[in-house]
Amino acid sequence: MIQFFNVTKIYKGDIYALKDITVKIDKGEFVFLVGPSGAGKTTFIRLLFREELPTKGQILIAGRSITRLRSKEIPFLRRNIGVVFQDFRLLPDRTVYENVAFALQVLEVPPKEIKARVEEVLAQVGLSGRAHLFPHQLSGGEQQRTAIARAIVNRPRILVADEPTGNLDPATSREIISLLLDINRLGTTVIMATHAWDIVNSLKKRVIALDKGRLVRDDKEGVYGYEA
Amino acid sequence: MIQFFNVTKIYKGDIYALKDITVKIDKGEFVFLVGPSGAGKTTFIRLLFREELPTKGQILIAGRSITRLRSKEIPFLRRNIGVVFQDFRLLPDRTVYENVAFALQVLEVPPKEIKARVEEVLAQVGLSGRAHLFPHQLSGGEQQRTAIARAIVNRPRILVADEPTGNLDPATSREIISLLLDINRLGTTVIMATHAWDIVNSLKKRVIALDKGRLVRDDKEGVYGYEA
Amino acid sequence: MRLRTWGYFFRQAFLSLWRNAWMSVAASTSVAVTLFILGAFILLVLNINFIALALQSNLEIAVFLRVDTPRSQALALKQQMESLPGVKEVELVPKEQGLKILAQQLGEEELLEATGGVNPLPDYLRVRVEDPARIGEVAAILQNLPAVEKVNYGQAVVERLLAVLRWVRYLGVGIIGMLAVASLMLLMITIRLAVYARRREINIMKYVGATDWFIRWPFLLEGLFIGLIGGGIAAGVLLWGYTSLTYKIKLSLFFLPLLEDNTVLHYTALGLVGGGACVGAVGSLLAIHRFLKV
Amino acid sequence: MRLRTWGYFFRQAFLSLWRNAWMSVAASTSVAVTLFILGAFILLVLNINFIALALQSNLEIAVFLRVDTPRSQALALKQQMESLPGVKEVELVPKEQGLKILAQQLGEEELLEATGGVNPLPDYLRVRVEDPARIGEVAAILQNLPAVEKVNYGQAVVERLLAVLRWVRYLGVGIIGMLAVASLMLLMITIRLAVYARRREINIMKYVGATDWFIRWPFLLEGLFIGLIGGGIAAGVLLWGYTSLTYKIKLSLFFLPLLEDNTVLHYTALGLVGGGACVGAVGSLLAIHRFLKV
Ligand SMILES: Nc1ncnc2c1ncn2[C@@H]1O[C@H](COP(=O)(O)OP(=O)(O)OP(=O)(O)O)[C@@H](O)[C@H]1O
Ligand SMILES: Nc1ncnc2c1ncn2[C@@H]1O[C@H](COP(=O)(O)OP(=O)(O)OP(=O)(O)O)[C@@H](O)[C@H]1O
Ligand SMILES: [Mg+2]
Ligand SMILES: [Mg+2]
Repeated sequence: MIQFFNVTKIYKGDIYALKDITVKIDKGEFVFLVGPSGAGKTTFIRLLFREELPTKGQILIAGRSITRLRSKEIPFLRRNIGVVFQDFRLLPDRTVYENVAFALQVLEVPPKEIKARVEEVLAQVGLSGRAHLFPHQLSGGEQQRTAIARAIVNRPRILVADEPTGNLDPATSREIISLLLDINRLGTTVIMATHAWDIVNSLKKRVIALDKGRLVRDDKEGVYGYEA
Repeated sequence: MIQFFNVTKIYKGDIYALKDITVKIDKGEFVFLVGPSGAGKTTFIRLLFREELPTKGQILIAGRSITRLRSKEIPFLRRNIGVVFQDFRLLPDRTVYENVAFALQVLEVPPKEIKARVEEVLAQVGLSGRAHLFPHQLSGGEQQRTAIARAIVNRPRILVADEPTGNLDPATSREIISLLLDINRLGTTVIMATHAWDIVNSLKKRVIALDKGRLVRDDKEGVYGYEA
Repeated sequence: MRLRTWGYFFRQAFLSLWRNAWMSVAASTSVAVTLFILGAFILLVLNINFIALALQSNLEIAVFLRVDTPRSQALALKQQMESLPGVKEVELVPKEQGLKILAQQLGEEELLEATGGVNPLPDYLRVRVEDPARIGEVAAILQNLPAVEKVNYGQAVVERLLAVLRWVRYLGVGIIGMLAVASLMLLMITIRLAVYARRREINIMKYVGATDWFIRWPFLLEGLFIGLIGGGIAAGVLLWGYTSLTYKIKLSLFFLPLLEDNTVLHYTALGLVGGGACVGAVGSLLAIHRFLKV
Repeated sequence: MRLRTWGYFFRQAFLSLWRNAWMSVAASTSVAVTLFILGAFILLVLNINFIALALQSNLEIAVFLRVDTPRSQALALKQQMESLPGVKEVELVPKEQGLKILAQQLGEEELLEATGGVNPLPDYLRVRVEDPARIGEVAAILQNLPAVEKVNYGQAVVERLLAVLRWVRYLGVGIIGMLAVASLMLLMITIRLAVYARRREINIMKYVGATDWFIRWPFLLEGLFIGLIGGGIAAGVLLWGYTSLTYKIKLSLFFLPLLEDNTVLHYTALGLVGGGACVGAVGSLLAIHRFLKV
């Protein structure tokens, strides 16, 4: 499903964010992306949905090179990848409801279906009571859950979550994780960058560890590794 | 040092973020503020440095009512309170160095001293190599550490940190916490809102727990309480 | 795009106008102010042109005949002149009438008596030409007709007048051109600044998988409405201001020909509204363009 | 504020101009375009006024004396008139000269012969007045002097001319006023939009403990520089454009009096630069005002 071949990303100012990464993630996998702050996790994710292009190397998704995508095709790639951004990236002048609905409006889904889907997913992340608020009126955790709701509402084939529990209390975190596991069970590939060592350790899923831009570990049933 | 008397905060739309909170925090204390997402932790902090005014009740800092402060006096209140914002609030068109230096420039500290202090504090949070980057060029954790550096650089008498480790890996988190403990040992009152149950449980400091806007627990040597 | 998507575009455009209310007001005010100024100058220049044309068409050539020319020949000459190319109108002023006019001008009621009963004046003909700019050529032709003693069209004054009017016209076109360019620049900058404040929004939409046109349409419609509103206000104020100003001017300058052709007025107003809409729509498109490249 | 803080303000202002480069360019362009238009119209109106004054000062009253008035009395009258209040200049045109002028106009070289050697014309005096607007009053006084047969100043034409010139002046002032208000509005809106894009910045500074003036100064200086640059460009282009345009106009309209007073030009240019600086500084202050309230 997702393949990185010798991918290197150098930011302006000679900053090596990723160095020579080669990795393969199969359809339906659940993968944790771990590593200290600044290790390159977010960069890895940015390359995946083509926010950034790799400086060197190739990235294939479903067999197609995404670096060679024409700009018309990019939106269609992105529709298949739900992303929970580390900084949320909610539309500031749209309500929670509208933010989540947007991912479906883009697909020209009928309004009735939009309403049903959005309400369902807001209930799943526990935001039914906040649907009419604007992002700046939300608590940090509520913003994060809105971002999660938007990423999963259109049932993407790949779900990428960049530290989706960073602003959540342990109980809510567990709910969100079990939501992601459910989605994964229905066939969605899930990639989750996280610092939550307790979650990683308890789930025993595949763990890809980055450090200073290098892939340092890739375990089938791994642990977080720093606390262990 | 800090006293809340029957403080209630109602946001527009009849949203009760805090309900009838009465609490007293002494000079030099180290207090954890815990509670599920949306409990009112950030609201508590916003009231402290007067980003918001309470709907009802009184807040005293060093014996003075901050709700009755004249607008000329607000900056001087804020200079005594270093705040690490949950959403960082870095100045987008200033570098890491300039963002941290700003807190000292406001105090009209001599340039030489600014340079020394900023470099020292950036080293403490592990960002010496990132001083010349702009916020949008930083990883989530790096942005968070910049926010921490800015909050502590002017050695405020009160330090308020809203989830300062949400984007940090466990190792870096521990370093930051020990930094905050050091600062606390030098006499600064520290209030830290957090979801990091492991840190709370291991430090055995005072814990104030909020839930749905109510103060539900205030323990001298408390634990996080949800995992315990 | 499906029909329901168009519904979304319109709803979103209006919602956004409403939620960014002060930005919408600021942008429409800019459009209104700019287009009003432009419209006002278009009407001013049109009027000056109109007055200049009226002035020019008042120009005439005085053709003095020899003193001894019989009246019958004078009349024949009049007919001959009327058939010349470039001549619009010819009027014969008999010497008796000429003397009367002169007497009036000099304040000498009894001029004929003073000259001993002899009228020293010739008959003359007043000739109007079709194209005032070619008055000199026509005068030269008239000069060569038989029995013509002298031709006078105040050469010096007329040439100066024509030169001034020519420059007035150049300046008018120049000013309108300059104002049009300036308006365009100012509006583009205003729209760009307004869109700039929302650049992150555009980025985010793209990251969520929106196609470029899905993002463009609501912005385009928003720009269109802002332009329409601004242009409409400009046109309304202009029409009202113009009619009340011309009404006032006519009270004291009743003799001045002013443009009161309603079609011209309405075309100008329509042009402002259309121009506003275009600038708003195209300006929005151009402004969001660079934020779509993510 | 300490001296080093002023250093910081200036450094920060320039840094910010540089880092928000395109916004700085956009804002200065708006200032330049707007002020150029305003300046161009100020010069245009000043020139029209200047031409109108020159036109007016050419107006004169023709005072025809009785045909039998002796030359000595005519000369005495001339002196008497010169001492009247409101009279600027008096010139005596003897009847011989009058006849010559008339003969030339009529194309009748031998007019004196044709009238049997009798000159039917009176002497007349050409009177210029100090204030053209009061030409009618002076004419009425002259009318009552002894030996004056008739006074003629083309009453109808002069009154119309004066009325037109009065309106031209009203319109000129009105246009400049309108443009000034429009410029102010447009620039305020532009600055507001530019500041709006940076509203979060201002909030954050306040949260970190900056006083209002600590935040204001760099913004004020930034606005000031943008205004200075915009005003400077406007003034430069205007001076250059004006000199080259007047040069061209003078080639074909050599007879037209144009304003070439360098002090007026330079005051206008200086006014633009100063106005730009003021609008930039004050506009920034007003624009950040509401974001300071946190
Ligand atoms: N636009 C950029 N320009 C320059 N350097 C950048 C840019 N974006 C990221 N970097 C650098 O690349 C490195 C990797 O960043 P990345 O965001 O991938 O880290 P991360 O693993 O997500 O860290 P965190 O856990 O703190 O979010 C960081 O050191 C960061 O400073
Ligand atoms: N400006 C606002 N307008 C309306 N409601 C608001 C506003 N700000 C916060 N709220 C609501 O107040 C409640 C408390 O918010 P607060 O940010 O204090 O929570 P929190 O404890 O910090 O949560 P988290 O751990 O998720 O950051 C939330 O339910 C939120 O939706
Ligand atoms: Mg990251
Ligand atoms: Mg919070």
